[in-house]
Amino acid sequence: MTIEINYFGMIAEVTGCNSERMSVSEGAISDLKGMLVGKYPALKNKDFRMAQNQELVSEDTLLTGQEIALLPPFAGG
Amino acid sequence: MTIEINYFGMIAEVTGCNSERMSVSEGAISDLKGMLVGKYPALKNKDFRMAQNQELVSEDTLLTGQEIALLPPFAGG
Amino acid sequence: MNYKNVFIKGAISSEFIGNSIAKHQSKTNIGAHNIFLGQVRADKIEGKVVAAIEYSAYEEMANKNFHEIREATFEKFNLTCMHIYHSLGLVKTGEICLFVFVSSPRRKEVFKALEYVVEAIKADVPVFGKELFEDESHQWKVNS
Amino acid sequence: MNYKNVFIKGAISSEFIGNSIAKHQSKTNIGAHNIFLGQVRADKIEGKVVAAIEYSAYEEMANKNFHEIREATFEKFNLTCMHIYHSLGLVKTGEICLFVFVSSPRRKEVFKALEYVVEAIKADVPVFGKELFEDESHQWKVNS
Repeated sequence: MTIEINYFGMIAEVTGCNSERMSVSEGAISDLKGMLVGKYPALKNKDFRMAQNQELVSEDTLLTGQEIALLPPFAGG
Repeated sequence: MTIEINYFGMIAEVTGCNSERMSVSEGAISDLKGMLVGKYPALKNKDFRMAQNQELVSEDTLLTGQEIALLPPFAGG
Repeated sequence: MNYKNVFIKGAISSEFIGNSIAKHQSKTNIGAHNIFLGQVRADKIEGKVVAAIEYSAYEEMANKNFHEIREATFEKFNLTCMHIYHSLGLVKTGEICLFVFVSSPRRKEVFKALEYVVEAIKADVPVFGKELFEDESHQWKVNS
Repeated sequence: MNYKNVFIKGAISSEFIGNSIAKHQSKTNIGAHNIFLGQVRADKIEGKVVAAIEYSAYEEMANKNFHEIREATFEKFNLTCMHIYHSLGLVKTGEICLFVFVSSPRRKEVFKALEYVVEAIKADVPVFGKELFEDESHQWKVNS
């Protein structure tokens, strides 16, 4: 399946883009995370959480094909 | 001695004036209070505190000749 | 001794509050402001509706008490600045009668400080409020 | 689903805040307003001074989160109304980036509600802040 992945803040600095589409096989968030760290090794040292369909998810959540986001620490306010 | 006595809010409604000067002999706040209730019997049913020289005082505080105030419940804000 | 006068004649306008906020933009060590506004409610009491409150005060003592509250608050909390304004005279329902404004580098301080100041004003300052009803009768307000 | 947009382009002006206060004068069941303002600090970090913060957000998720915070707050506290505005883009030091406004018949409610809302925004909403220094270098802000 093809998933849209969005990057924000310092994570978008590492990836060099705000959004991309990626073909992934079925699996969990952890699998996608592994792929992304493979593509962007500097992610390994970054603090971020992942959201799927605009909800924070844990590593063992299954991929649904919905929008993914990599979210660095929040700084609102 | 002559003391200036100030009335506020619902207390001034009872006394019909905002301020008056009274001759009193030496004594405590309770003595003055007794005089005032004698002059204005409706004070007996009113809730008020007394200040001398702009400080709240208890009934057994001695009169100093400084300004007295009769303060009904506060309603600031 | 003369203390700073906290009282304003009549209602406190939203423009006054906006201007007060604007004046703090040059203080770039501030990270958090917290503002309390007291507004006159159209309370219904035994079928009659409050139309306005007429505020009076033992002004000299009240300004001394406001000063003491100010000193105690700066002592307890890490604030950059604090402003208090209270109405005297007529304030209609929907209008603002109390404006308390505290500022600090950090937000945790302003929350604690603002509540402390407002509760102290309610409890300790000789301000009196005559609630005027639409039929021109009145009753005296008491803080709860 | 589309949620209300909480974001404002650039700094939040003191006139905007003043107008927002004025709009509440027709709500005569309100007795207490509490306002939190976040202001950008000129923090000194390793000898360099912050000149501005550039805010970005995962906007759709953030607006959903703001909506959820709003619902939870109305559930927990007796509020008449609540407004939240957050800046996106460049906000210079001394300017306002967050405006939270809660109103209630009674003051006890607004103190608790405002702190709850501000803490929830800091913790739960995907907003990101790039602290720009005077020498044009930058670092990413992290809420404490």
